[in-house]
Amino acid sequence: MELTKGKIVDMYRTMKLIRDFEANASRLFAEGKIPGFVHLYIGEEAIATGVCAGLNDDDYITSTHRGHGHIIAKGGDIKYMMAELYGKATGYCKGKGGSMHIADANKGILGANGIVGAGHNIAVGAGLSAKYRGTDQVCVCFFGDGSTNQGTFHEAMNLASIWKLPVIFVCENNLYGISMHQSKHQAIQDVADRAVAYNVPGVIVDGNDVFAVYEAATEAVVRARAGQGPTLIECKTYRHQGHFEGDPAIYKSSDEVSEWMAKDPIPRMVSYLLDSDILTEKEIEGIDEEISKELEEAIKFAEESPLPSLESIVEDIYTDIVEEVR
Amino acid sequence: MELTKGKIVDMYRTMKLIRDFEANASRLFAEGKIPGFVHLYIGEEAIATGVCAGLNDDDYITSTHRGHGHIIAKGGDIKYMMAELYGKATGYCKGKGGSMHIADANKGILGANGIVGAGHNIAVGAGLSAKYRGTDQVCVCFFGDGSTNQGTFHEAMNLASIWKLPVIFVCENNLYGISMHQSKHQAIQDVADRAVAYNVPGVIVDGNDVFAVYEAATEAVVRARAGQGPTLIECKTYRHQGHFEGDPAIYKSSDEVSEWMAKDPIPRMVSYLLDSDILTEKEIEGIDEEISKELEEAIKFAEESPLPSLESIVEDIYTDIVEEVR
Amino acid sequence: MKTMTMMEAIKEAMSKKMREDPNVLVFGEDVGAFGGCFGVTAGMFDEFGEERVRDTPISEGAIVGCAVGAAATGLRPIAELMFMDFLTVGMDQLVNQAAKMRYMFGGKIKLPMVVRLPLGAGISAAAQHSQSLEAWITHAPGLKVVYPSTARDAYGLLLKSIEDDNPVMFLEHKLLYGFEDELDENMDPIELGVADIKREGDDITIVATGKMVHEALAAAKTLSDEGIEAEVFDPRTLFPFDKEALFKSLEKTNMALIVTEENKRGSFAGEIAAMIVEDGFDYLDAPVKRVCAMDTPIPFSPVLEKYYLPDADDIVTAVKGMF
Amino acid sequence: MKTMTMMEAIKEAMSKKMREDPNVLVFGEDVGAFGGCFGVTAGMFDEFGEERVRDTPISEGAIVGCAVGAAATGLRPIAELMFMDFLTVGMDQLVNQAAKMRYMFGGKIKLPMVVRLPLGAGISAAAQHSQSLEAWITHAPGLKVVYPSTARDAYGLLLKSIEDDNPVMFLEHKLLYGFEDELDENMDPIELGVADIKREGDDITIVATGKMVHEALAAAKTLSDEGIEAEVFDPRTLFPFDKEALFKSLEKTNMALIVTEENKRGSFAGEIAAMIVEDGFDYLDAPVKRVCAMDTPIPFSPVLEKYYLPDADDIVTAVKGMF
Ligand SMILES: Cc1ncc(C[n+]2csc(CCOP(=O)(O)OP(=O)(O)O)c2C)c(N)n1
Ligand SMILES: Cc1ncc(C[n+]2csc(CCOP(=O)(O)OP(=O)(O)O)c2C)c(N)n1
Ligand SMILES: [Mg+2]
Ligand SMILES: [Mg+2]
Repeated sequence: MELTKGKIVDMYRTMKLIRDFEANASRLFAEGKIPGFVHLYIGEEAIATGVCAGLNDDDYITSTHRGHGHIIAKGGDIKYMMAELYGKATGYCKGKGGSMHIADANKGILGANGIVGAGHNIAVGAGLSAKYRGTDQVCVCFFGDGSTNQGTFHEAMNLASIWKLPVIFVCENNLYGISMHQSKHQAIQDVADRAVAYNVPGVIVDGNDVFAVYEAATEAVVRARAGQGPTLIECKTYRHQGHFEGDPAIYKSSDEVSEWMAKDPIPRMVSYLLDSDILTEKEIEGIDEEISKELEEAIKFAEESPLPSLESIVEDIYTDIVEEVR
Repeated sequence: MELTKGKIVDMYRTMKLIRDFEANASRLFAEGKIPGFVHLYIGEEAIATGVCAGLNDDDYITSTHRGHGHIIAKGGDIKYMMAELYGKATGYCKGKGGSMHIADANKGILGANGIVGAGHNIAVGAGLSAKYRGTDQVCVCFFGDGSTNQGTFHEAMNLASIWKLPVIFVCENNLYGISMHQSKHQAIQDVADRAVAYNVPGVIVDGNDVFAVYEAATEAVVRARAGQGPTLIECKTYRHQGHFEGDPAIYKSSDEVSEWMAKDPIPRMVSYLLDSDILTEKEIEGIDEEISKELEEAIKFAEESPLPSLESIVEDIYTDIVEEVR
Repeated sequence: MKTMTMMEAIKEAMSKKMREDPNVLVFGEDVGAFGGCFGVTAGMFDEFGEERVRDTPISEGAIVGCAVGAAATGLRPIAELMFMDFLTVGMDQLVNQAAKMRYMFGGKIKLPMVVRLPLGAGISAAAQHSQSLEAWITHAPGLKVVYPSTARDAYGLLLKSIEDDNPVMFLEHKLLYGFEDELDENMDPIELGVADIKREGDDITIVATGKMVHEALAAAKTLSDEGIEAEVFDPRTLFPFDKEALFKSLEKTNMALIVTEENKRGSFAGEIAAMIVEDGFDYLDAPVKRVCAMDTPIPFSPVLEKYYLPDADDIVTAVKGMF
Repeated sequence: MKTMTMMEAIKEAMSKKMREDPNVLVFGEDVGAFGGCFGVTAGMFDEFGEERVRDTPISEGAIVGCAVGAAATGLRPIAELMFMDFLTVGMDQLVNQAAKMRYMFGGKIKLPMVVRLPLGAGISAAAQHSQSLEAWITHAPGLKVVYPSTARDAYGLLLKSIEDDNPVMFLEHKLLYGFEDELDENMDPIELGVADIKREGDDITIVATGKMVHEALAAAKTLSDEGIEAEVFDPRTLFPFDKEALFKSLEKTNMALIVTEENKRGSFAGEIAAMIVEDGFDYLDAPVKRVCAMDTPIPFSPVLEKYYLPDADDIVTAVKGMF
């Protein structure tokens, strides 16, 4: 793994941007400024960051209800993201989608998704498309441990495997599907074991180690681009927050929480940066401040943006038909 | 495996009854007497027979579009089956179901099914029911290799596994889903490998060897009754006919066909009976004749039975509401 | 008499039947110790334990299919799908299995099962968590469909639904969970197929379901000030549908407006209108109109979502336009 | 001009677009060398090869989802579900993804995809292989729904559907596959949303879809002998729906009968009736009636299936009852 200093710093910046974006989303949700449901990625930043660090702009990803991190890591613009969370006309989806449906086709982001498991086959379709058109694009499919019990996971893995499609299946095993601990929702410890069922490599990595994730993902991307088909990567991680904002997560044991808080990927990255003399504390502070400013601007943009016009409600359903309003 | 002579003879009788039932169904379909679709079990008789030989009357099975063999082996009455194929009022389903929907609740037969993969979760529900009610019943779920790519297979295996339900998943791997060879529809050779994904034992048996099937099934049944959860048994077999009657099956190579015709379970069983002096040729002929007579009677019953009354069309939808006719 | 929210009423109805009948059990995602996404089953895990209040993996097909298998073999399962929108994932098991099984098998089995389906918009949950999909399931012979608008109706109808020997789809509007009502816990179950006139009036019949019953009641108040007395007709069960009561109302009012939260095109509201024009044409003095949600996926932004949804004002405008 | 069956017309339309546009491809169960369960794709594998005419495993959710992902990234997939009944298995991918994606994403993607859906009863395929489920998909904003009744319409409409930048559901009645028609292969595509009057008449408008168009034509002949001239109105696309043409017809005839093969309750036939009574009430001299299939799962036995299905006789009886 040859990572330049610049790339490593970028990774830190991405991770920290995700963390701070989410912290702000949490606050703004609590303040009543963000409506709907918000599922935060706090604790899982190393995964999206590590995976997307190895992707090109024209590679695809599919995301989930817990999508902010994926979108930021794939190059989404936090201004349009924040405006979308606010339900504003300037948001990625013109206020029609909200947190669970952010997409950016220009960055290959095929959308967050409110249906658990629905991204799996869309990713397969994107992989088919890339292969069929003869490009070297790949598609990364992000999903949670809970979603691996949905039939769609199975069908997608099978199809991607028999057609040798350039799809990388990235399972973010954060130990829970809402309140259900992984040990209760499946009788296996490692989701990666499921790869056997499709004759696909199954890889386990420490999902809080951005370099480990990067390495595994890059290897899978190389395989995919070479026409060798999909890989399943299981990233072991933990979500720090409740399932969505407002969930006090009383189903988590405090031992488990403290065990995992000690593995928080952000301080871990900071220590690494300092220990390997990549950045000084001062430099890190500088980056953090830039991120704060960027976020302030994004929030300002969101707050000052106009609400969608009522007429816009009937637009964007079809490319050529506008429905009637009531 | 302690099998009495009587039991072995019963097994032969069942296998032969299935074979002859199917041969007649084929003929009657070609003669235009049986409408709709007919999917024959010819070549796979040892599986249903071996599995059901180890079941009690109050154990459950779920079946598929290729269900005749399962139903006969579980004790279904060929008179009512044949009448159902004919669409007669005296059929198992009063003519409302046809070949793909035969059921007999009194024998624990929870139905053939026209939707590939739909039986999997119904079997899990029956398993849950047995366990919840504290009985020692089990449920056998029969299905094809093709159906193991359907999401329902995955969800059912997972649920049965985490709840440790008394379900035995019996895959009849006859190498094809309609025209698609197994090597094309999945990238694994053994469906049994999929058991790993659920931490469930996966067993492979020669599906044309009724004793091997019986042994594997009985072991799984013992595990299930003991509360140790599900087993996946893959039975390697071959369907002699086309997918349904009328399919010339040009997608099969003649080498493959002759290889498998040589493994036909019926002559194999006959040889065994003769070689081990369980039955003489004469005795076998006697049994075969009895079966012929039984079948003649069943066909006669079907032919002479009345068609369903038109009024009956609106009955049996609800237990308490009868719909209007047009 | 006791004051209860609709959420409590639903929990109490399930609990009552579970106390009476050991074959009644509940399963679904996070319905156990977590108490369900909306809190409907909160506390039931403690009373009934994990065998009877079961968490399932995220596998809606398995949830519905499992209910079918359990119901076919002697249990009376109550399955919860967290959002009605997830029906799409379990659609085959519901419509091709649960709905048709008894018929396909010649009436030789019964399927006493309830599927609880929280539905409706109004909480900015966007296009995949807000739908009202009753049109699909009323179009599936073999299913019964219940849609209460008050806590009392929810209680009485759920008791009856659990007793029913057929698959019953029980629709719960999320925004009605907090709706409070007086009810007697020992009340008789409410028969399926019996409508309730929520307000009497001579001038027009407003047929409304779920949350729209309350919008219709609010509209009726406004209209009354202007001299129009609307009858608010709550079918309570979409199938069986109390056609007789509806026609009785129409005989009096000679005008009908149908109000539901569905996308208008292909709505069950349309079925009601068709039913009226087909068999009750002679009662009519005016077109049968519908006030429904717009024909768009459900938008996220609260300002759009509010516009998307029909409300009392829309009903008032529509009724005035009919006179 | 050439004589073609509807099956050939569908194959030819697909093949034409595939020759023109390398981004068009076909996938589904057994569509490859086997040629499809009904033979529609027979020969296409030989012409276009296995990359463009692809067999899939039995995974309808994956088939539809894969079409969505492919369409979102530059291809124009045509997915075949072997029987429309199997839509239930891919419902989420169709209704929550394909239909809503463009809207949820603020109009920033398009999904040029066609899903081919063989439907209809009449071959004793029983309850899970014979359904007409158009009501569900017309109720999903974001989808277009096309339902041709002749080989020529099928050809022209399928050309247009493949060119369309939105998800189009293309309904093919199994019993029409053998229907023969004259058509010019170089004809222009037929616009979606333009109805066709299959027979002119002044006395009543019979709106019919798919195979029912032919039953309506047969009925019209019988009725004509008795002095009733029926206009047979074939909408051809259920959404967009040619309301204008329908109202023009009603202006002339003042009577409407809707005929579809659906279960009546919750049918799209009901939506048409509701649409008429809502916006075309003043044209009406009589109730709008429906002739549909009965509200039962589809029975297997030919004698019952025939009774279940609406036919020319039922239409004649219904029309006579209206005069
Ligand atoms: C089909 C479907 N079922 C249920 C839900 C409700 N739901 C949303 S997120 C979630 C848990 C998902 O768990 P996992 O896949 O592990 O992702 P995580 O939330 O842990 O990131 C559930 C059950 C849904 N959105 N869609
Ligand atoms: C959901 C669904 N998809 C497709 C079909 C059409 N179909 C019927 S049988 C069959 C093949 C099944 O293959 P397999 O499971 O191996 O069973 P086999 O026929 O070989 O016994 C298919 C595709 C169906 N009935 N249901
Ligand atoms: Mg998780
Ligand atoms: Mg097979």
